[in-house]
Amino acid sequence: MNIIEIVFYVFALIIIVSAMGVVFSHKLMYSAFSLLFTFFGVAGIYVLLNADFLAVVQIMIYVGGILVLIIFGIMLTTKVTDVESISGSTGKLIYLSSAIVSAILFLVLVYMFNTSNWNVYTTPYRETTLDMLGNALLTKYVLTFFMAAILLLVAFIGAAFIAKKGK
Amino acid sequence: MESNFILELLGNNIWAYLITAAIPLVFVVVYALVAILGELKIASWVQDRLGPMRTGPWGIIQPVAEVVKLLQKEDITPRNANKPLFNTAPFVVFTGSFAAFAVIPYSSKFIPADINLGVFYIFAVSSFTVIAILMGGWASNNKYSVLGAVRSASQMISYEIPTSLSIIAIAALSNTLSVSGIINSQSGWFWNWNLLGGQGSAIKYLFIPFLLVLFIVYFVGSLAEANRTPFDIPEGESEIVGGYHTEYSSMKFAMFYFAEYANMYVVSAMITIMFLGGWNSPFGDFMNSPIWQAFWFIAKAMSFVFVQLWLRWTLPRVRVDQLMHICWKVMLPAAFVSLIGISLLGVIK
Amino acid sequence: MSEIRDVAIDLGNVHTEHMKLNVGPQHPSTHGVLRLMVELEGEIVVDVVPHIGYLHRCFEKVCEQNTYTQIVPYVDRMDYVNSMNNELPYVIGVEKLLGITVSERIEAIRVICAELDRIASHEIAVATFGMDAGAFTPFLYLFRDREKILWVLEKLSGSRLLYNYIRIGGLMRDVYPTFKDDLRDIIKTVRETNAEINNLLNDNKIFVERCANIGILPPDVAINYGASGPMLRASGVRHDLRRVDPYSIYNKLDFEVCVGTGTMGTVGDSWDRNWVRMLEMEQSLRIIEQAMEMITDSSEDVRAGIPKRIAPKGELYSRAENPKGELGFYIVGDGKAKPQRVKGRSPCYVNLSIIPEISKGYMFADLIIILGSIDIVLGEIDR
Amino acid sequence: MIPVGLNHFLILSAILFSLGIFGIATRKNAIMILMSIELILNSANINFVAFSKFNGFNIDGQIAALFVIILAAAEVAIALAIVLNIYQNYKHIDVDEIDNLKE
Amino acid sequence: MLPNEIFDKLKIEFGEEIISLNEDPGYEPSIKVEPTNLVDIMLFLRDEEGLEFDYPSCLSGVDLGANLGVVYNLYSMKRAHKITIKVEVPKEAPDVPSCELVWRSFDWHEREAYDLLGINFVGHHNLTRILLPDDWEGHPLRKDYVQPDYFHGMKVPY
Amino acid sequence: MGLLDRLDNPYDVGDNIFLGTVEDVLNWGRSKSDWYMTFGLACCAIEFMAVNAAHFDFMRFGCIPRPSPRQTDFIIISGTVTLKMAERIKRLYEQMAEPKYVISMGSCSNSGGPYWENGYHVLKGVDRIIPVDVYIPGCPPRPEAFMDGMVQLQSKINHQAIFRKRKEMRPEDIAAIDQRQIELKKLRAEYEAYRIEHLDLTGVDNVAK
Repeated sequence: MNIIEIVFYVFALIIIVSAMGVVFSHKLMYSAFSLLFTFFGVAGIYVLLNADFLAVVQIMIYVGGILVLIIFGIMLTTKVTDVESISGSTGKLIYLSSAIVSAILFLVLVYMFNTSNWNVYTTPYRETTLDMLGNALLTKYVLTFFMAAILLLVAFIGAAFIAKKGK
Repeated sequence: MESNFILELLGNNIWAYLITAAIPLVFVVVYALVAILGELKIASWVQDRLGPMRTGPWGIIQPVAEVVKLLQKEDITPRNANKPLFNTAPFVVFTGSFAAFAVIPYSSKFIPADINLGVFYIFAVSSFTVIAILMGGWASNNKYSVLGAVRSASQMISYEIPTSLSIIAIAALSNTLSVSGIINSQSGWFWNWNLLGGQGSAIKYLFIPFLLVLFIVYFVGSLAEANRTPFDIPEGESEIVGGYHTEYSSMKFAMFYFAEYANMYVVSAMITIMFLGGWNSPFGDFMNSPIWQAFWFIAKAMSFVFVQLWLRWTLPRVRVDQLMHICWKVMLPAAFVSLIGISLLGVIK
Repeated sequence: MSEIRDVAIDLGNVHTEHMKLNVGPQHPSTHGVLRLMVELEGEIVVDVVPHIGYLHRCFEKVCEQNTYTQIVPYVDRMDYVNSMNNELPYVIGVEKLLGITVSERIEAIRVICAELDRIASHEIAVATFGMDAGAFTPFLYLFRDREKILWVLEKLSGSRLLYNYIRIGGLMRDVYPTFKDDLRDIIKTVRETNAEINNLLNDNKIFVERCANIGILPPDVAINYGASGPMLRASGVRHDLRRVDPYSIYNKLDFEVCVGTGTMGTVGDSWDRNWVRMLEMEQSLRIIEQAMEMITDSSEDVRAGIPKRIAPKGELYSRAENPKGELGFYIVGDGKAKPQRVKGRSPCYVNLSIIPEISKGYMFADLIIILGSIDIVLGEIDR
Repeated sequence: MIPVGLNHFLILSAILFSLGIFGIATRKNAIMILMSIELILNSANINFVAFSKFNGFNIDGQIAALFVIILAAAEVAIALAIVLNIYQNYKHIDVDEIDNLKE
Repeated sequence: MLPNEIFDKLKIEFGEEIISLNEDPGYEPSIKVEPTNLVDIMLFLRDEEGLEFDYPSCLSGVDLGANLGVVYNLYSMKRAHKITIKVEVPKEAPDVPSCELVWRSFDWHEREAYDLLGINFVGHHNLTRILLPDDWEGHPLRKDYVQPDYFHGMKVPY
Repeated sequence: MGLLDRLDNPYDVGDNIFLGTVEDVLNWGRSKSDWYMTFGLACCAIEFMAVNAAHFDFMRFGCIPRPSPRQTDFIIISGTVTLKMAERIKRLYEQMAEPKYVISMGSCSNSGGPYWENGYHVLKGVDRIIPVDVYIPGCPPRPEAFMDGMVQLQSKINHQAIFRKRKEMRPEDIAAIDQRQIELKKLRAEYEAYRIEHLDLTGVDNVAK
């Protein structure tokens, strides 16, 4: 087992355990902080996949932005002094049935992945994808890029508006 | 990698990586001790007094005594606190601060990890600190802690925006995001530093105002990100007692303490990398051997640590809304304008 | 404590539930053992309820059990940062009851002591105010100067803080030979340091932004609440007992009554209150300079006038201008050696009661600033 | 053990995906659902990046992942604003109880 | 305005409720009034042209043996004159109308007098203990007050 | 308990040289790095501020102010302790982390001071509620006196025995310690019962109530 594999399994373990923590934990705050480790693990997986820029962006936006927003959201909508904020779960029947559904989904996906004949060919190690990303964003995907920028702007203005309107 | 002499010496094996990782750790510990002493002594110097005098000659081993003391303090976890998160937060905060040290260079021959996204990476891992502070503050189950944590988080994520703009501007100027690339683009005499326009023809001097604005924006933003005065609202004693670490004691408190000082060095090192030529000697090739480079880099960074300590004992604290006002209505437009100016300079060059 | 509800977070106009925050009695910026129940909406203060009495030392009961002379040390302990000013109205009151007058020289020494202590008190006020705003260094500079004043008072009375120097009908002892030189030295140092403090603190942009337009106290509210001292004068009311109801030798001295002018913001804001204190220090120095000239004859025995038996009959309300405001003593004597009733009307007690009025709608950090600008001393509030 | 290849990453993402689906199905709290959606988006991103790497370093996959991250940021901002608004009106954020439009 | 003029003015307005004027040497000039209509008297003192006692100096409760007294020291900033108003109530039923709405300053002063002397200010919006703990027993400034031996398990006398 | 009761023979740290040395180092750390709580009660607090200030410079002893009791090593009871305040002080003391020390500054907190006779609301000595390590006399004590008290506290810390084997103790000591443990347990149980019965527990553990 070489170092890449060890690192992969470590990160995979982190992701799976923390994602289970997110889903199964009964306290909202535990879920939120488990999400931190999930995001961190995904960033590690990106590094393994030679997507260094994406890894950094993952940490920056997911951890520094989205997670903080989610935690703020939790703090605003639950009693903060009450440490035991329960995330609220549905009844046993739904619990069981959704477990079965997602297990089936998982099995179908795995079956598909294993049976599909992916067109896999690897290229030599590339240190950075930054220049390629930059070139692609400003040439081939420039319209999408601008659309994304406008989308973000509109989303944030909208978010501010919606949050402000209450009361 | 040519920028890590340990890898050259020992080859590409696990021991080399371990040693590479250990050096910053040792550096952080030694630096934190120096900075704690520096804080006490600079405070005393500013305030016309002596400071610690009874621990070793002129009190220079005072930080050691403090560490010894903190090690044996009782470790209190308040009964109503959320124990798992309360106990995890100090480690996360220290991880976040220490992770940044992976890309902070010491000299051209030793950068622990010379990755291509160096400055961007430093910036990203600082968000761990935000989460950890929220974690610790919330888990303490103390209103002062929650207030401090929320203030701290909102302050840090707000100030990330102007500082990231200045990072982007510097990246545009140096055509790279890697630490070694940015520093190498400033090699030579001190007028090649990014603060003075980087390398290039005399037309760069026209753009110095933009760079100065960026420098100030980055410096002020970094003060806010490291929770230093005048932006030490999250731990403003006079309002919210100790802020997010009110309930922490013993070594867990020491980790917050260490992380704060480590953050101070990280932001100072970033300023050095981005504006002051990093490890380059100010005088061209004079005193520019790898050993001297380490001296120059640490000296430049420590001088900014000194400025932060100095400011702490000079300025009052701003208020939360004033802090946001400064960020969104003053620094952000200034940073945008400067970014456009610098991009123009990049195009001309 | 069932009223503790949600923590609210300031997020623009998002209205969240109110949070009750308990500030004190042990809190770094409550200047002692004051406790404030603050109701916050986000960071905005909705309501403040001060809870006092954590330092209630039974002054009035103690007075009823002690003779008139024995009360003087307890009076010292009321406002422990300016004991001389506390002694003055009490001693003047008892002297009025007894019908004795003291010589101008003794009065001059008393006035010098009182003004020195006024400077010391204002220095503490400005210093702790700066500390509330987060500036720690002015605190140390001002305390360094205060030490000099304490040395002089210590040379006079033998004590550093609580002097028991002004006695009914005289003084504890005469001034020492180099007294005037020391005073000149103090005057010089205080002027120098105050200039430095103006640079470091009062004209600091951050400090001005923190204090200006914060905690505005309109003059009519101030008068109705009975505010006094710098708190009242900062609202633009030219009311100083040393001028409007002169006692001792103040009517022979030339000094200005400093009022707030709203230099940096509105009249009566926190910055003005602090600035009035800075100006008053200068006026006190002027008073000391003039009173120094009145101490000429050194042959007089300052203890000669102290009566052997003090058992007045009568009652009066004796008041004087304390650094914090109008300090009054309502003394009822029934012809015995111990007073029937001594009530202290402490300026801080009255000034503090205004805080719910002037701090609503400001942010929590402003509340600390407002509290600092009032300059309270808990020993006097709780007595 | 099989060397780490494309399938490893795909299965990892499948696990994350089904966990996210499970979370959405079983939780009532709106923020909890948001977090589960984040898990699903992350699993999709892993797929994108993995395909990008194992298809001869095709950068398009990474670009798609980048846009997904942008989308996630916008989505969380809007969703949390809505959640806050709901909270102010209902004093809770239980999605099963918010059915005023039905009546 | 001199104390006797103030007294005359009050006498004209309120008649029997104004009891006496004390101008003995050694005493500050004081006017003794009945407590029944105190708030009106105070309002008159505050608002009447020529009196205008706008500044409340002090409020003291006094234990006079059989009676409890309340002493109001008033000052006028506009006219620069002062007067003392006195009220006496029996110890068994120490009810005095509250003047906290006339001068807001008396809010805390009245609470203090209630706390230390047990004078009941009728109409005060929040007449609770201010200096002593809420569960303290007795009013310490009364002459017949005896120190408790224990408070919350702590020994009080030396 | 057991930490402070060996002061009669401070140099007897047992026959284990290693433990003796470690103990010295630990004691040195504790005595040289004393963080105190910014906490003042009355007149003495002003003198204490003067000690803090530039002229006397308390920081020379390595004493740094901390606002939160969790991080402090010793507390200075500077001034009159009233009955209303006493319970708060007790709670504050309980919130501090071990090892913790108390300096009683001034006559008021030593014994009630000038208020010992007629002060119906004054606690006559803070040692009635919390254990005191150093008493500093004076009303208020001069800064020099306070510094001497600090030196006394440091030497007291320096001479503490931390490691002390049970078998080396005298039997009556062991009995006393055991008895004390039982008492403490009982007290705690009683206190918990009282708390549960009489107090609403919401947010009680918050600092600085």
